[in-house]
Amino acid sequence: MAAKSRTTIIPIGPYHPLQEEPEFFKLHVEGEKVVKLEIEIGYNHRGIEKLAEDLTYDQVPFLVERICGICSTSHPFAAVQAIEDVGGVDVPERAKYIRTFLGELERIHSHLLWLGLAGHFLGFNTLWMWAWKHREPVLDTFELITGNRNHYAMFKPGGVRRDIMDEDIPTAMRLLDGLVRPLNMFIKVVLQDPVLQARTKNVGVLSYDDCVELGALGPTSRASGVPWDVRRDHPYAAYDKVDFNVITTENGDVFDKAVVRL
Amino acid sequence: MGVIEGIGYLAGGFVVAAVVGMFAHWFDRKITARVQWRVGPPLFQPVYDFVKLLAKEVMVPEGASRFLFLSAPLFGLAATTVVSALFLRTVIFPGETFVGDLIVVIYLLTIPSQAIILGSFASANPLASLGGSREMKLVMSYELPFLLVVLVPVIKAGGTIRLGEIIQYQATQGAVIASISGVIAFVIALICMQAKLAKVPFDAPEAETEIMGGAYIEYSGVALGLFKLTQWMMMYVVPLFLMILFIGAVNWRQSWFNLLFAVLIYIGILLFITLVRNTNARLRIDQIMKFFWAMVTPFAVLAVILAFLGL
Amino acid sequence: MSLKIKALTKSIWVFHLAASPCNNCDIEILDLLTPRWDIERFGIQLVGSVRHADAILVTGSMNRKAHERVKRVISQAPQPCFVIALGNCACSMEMFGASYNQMHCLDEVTKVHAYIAGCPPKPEAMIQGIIALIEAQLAALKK
Amino acid sequence: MADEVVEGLKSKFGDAIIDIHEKSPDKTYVTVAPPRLPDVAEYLYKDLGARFSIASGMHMAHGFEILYHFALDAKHRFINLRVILDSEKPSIDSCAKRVPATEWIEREMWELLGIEFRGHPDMRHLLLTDDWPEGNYPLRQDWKDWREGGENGSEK
Repeated sequence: MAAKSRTTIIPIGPYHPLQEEPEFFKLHVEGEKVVKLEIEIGYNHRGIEKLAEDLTYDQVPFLVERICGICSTSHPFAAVQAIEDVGGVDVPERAKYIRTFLGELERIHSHLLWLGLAGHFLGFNTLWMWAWKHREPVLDTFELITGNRNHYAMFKPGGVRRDIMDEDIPTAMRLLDGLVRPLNMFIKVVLQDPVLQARTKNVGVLSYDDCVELGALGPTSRASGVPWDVRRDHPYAAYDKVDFNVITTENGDVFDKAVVRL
Repeated sequence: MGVIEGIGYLAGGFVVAAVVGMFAHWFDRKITARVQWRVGPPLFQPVYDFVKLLAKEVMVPEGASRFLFLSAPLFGLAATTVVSALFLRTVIFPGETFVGDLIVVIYLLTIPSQAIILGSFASANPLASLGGSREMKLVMSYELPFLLVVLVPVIKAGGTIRLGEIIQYQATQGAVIASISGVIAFVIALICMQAKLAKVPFDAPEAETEIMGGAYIEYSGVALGLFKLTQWMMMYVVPLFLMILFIGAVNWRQSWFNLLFAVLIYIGILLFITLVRNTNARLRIDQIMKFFWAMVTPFAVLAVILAFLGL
Repeated sequence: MSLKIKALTKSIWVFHLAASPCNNCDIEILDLLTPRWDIERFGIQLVGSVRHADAILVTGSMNRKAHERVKRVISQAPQPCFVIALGNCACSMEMFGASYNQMHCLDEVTKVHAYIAGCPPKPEAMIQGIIALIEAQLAALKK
Repeated sequence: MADEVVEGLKSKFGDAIIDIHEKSPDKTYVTVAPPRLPDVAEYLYKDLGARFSIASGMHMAHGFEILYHFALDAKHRFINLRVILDSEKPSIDSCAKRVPATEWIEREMWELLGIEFRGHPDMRHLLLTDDWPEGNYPLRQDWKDWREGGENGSEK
């Protein structure tokens, strides 16, 4: 292939500092430009579906919590709702709000984590450190409410396993109030830093059509202009009772993905 | 100059550069940590790191050229040591330098980069060769403006290419930096230095998170230790070079305060390097080239023209 | 020898090897570097290439596909190099042991120098584990 | 509003629509005759502008059941296409050429459940190792792991 096209193959992974999870990418590059990509996944496949078949409905939330460590509310959230749906169980109002609260708290921590890692990958370690510094109060709140920093084990078919104590509320409020200023600061820093813009604008563009064709979801699709947020369009728990904006952007490049997450 | 004297200068240059370089590396990490709300490593951390690397096993990757792979770090280290020895002599006896040492220093300062390129291609790893090719592009981007701005003090000092004369000129006529062309040239030199030391935003060749340390990816043990040491010594040599060219502050013969002043300026330059690297993201290599050729080089030309006009 | 090990204990460069984890341990490892814990105080740094590593932190339960890769990566590390099993999955495969895609536990494949249990271990526990490893090495020197 | 889509499907595909089940106002399960599935999927994707979210396959008592989940953004509802395949030799035409997003999930269903997708452009192992033994599909109900004396493909 060498004579005709000038592509070189760069293997990335399965173990590479860029990735938190083992995956294998074969990049076909021409100079510094990626022209083709082959993906090999499955380094994380642990057969959770099969394992779950052996468990009782009450054990499954603990197992599915371990699908993903960064999003350890979303999978049990879905699992308990499926179980409740099958069993026709009504969930108390307060439990719905607690679930929503946990889900949103996790969103904050996950987006800060994303921002930090994005900075880290761009060689901007200060952004990483700062984002993760301000992520700690979120984890503290989790620890206060659920007893663990990650893998909260809060979800249970029919409700939640622990209530939020009245004594804990002022502390949690104080921790979360302290987040507002740093978050605004991040919005300013990321959206205005010229070097960050130079690195992320018009890079990795996922157009609206491609996004629909490939079935991308979540913040990635919102960055490409798909106005879809399951919290708004298909509300569960208490999402129909709380107010929030769904942010979509048009370009679908890395910069827009950051905008959507902030 | 006798052989023994020469060896003495080399040894002295090596020790000074190693000690100051290790300090500079520690300083860099410490300031980085402070900027990032952290405490940072202890003072002797670079020493521990280096000793540890000496004790580690050296692995030569399969398919690599053994000789080139292992000798590449030595080239870089040797070149840096010679430069450091030259500076030592220049600083101690500004009057006794040989003609053209400025050119020699400029050439020697590119050798660590060549060593990195050599080592990365010798290690037969696709990511390393990517790092090597980026290093090459980086060298191509910053060398031209760097050479141009080096011309400014040369022109000012009446066309001499002896470091000693440049220092003596500045001792009598005032620092080069105290003129318009000097200021422009110094700023450009600082930018080029950032690239020469491969610090963010110009660290594309060794981008830790993109190409896993690039050229260094396959190195381990002593070889890696020598590369790291070279890198640290460069953090002493390059700022000192700029100080000699533009400030001339190392003229301790006039008064001992000058020495203190020089140390302060050196720390100031280190601080500048560290702060710049901590408040910026890494640029892509094509952006770096564009930046140097389209933005920095014209200013460098301007500085040279201004120097000719005597400004 | 003693100087070597002493320098090693003061400057541990860590390579992080994710063998089908749920990511949580990995995130907590990165947490160790961030302002609250800042293990750079002890000279511990995260490195990108296994050739620079003094300690390999293995997280996750190592499935069939990751198995070969883990063995290969560990064999590429220059000696002396410690292998640390981080989290319940790496220590004992925890709840994934029965799965069809699991083969061996980490310590059946390679020598493990330290086990840090927890799901995920708290950062404090990780620091304690690393210190225990260092102390064990220093104690072995004195003998 | 809900019924526009369903009526459209009915009138366009007639006999191919076996059953329609309205689970909730925004979720509809449409059972489709397996041979017509790619046509229905393409109609939803191309003509109605639905997004393909995911497919799920199950081994049930009455055979293999595959659900293709489509989301209609504009109308805020989900259409789930259900096909039921024979348990002895499950086989269906692949949608991957017409709805590209289904490519990976079909590969996964093939390797875990053993459903054959005819005309799939790139049928390789997705999650399991490449040397996984053939005819060994772990998510089938009659699959036995090594503890029960079954074949697991491992040297254990």
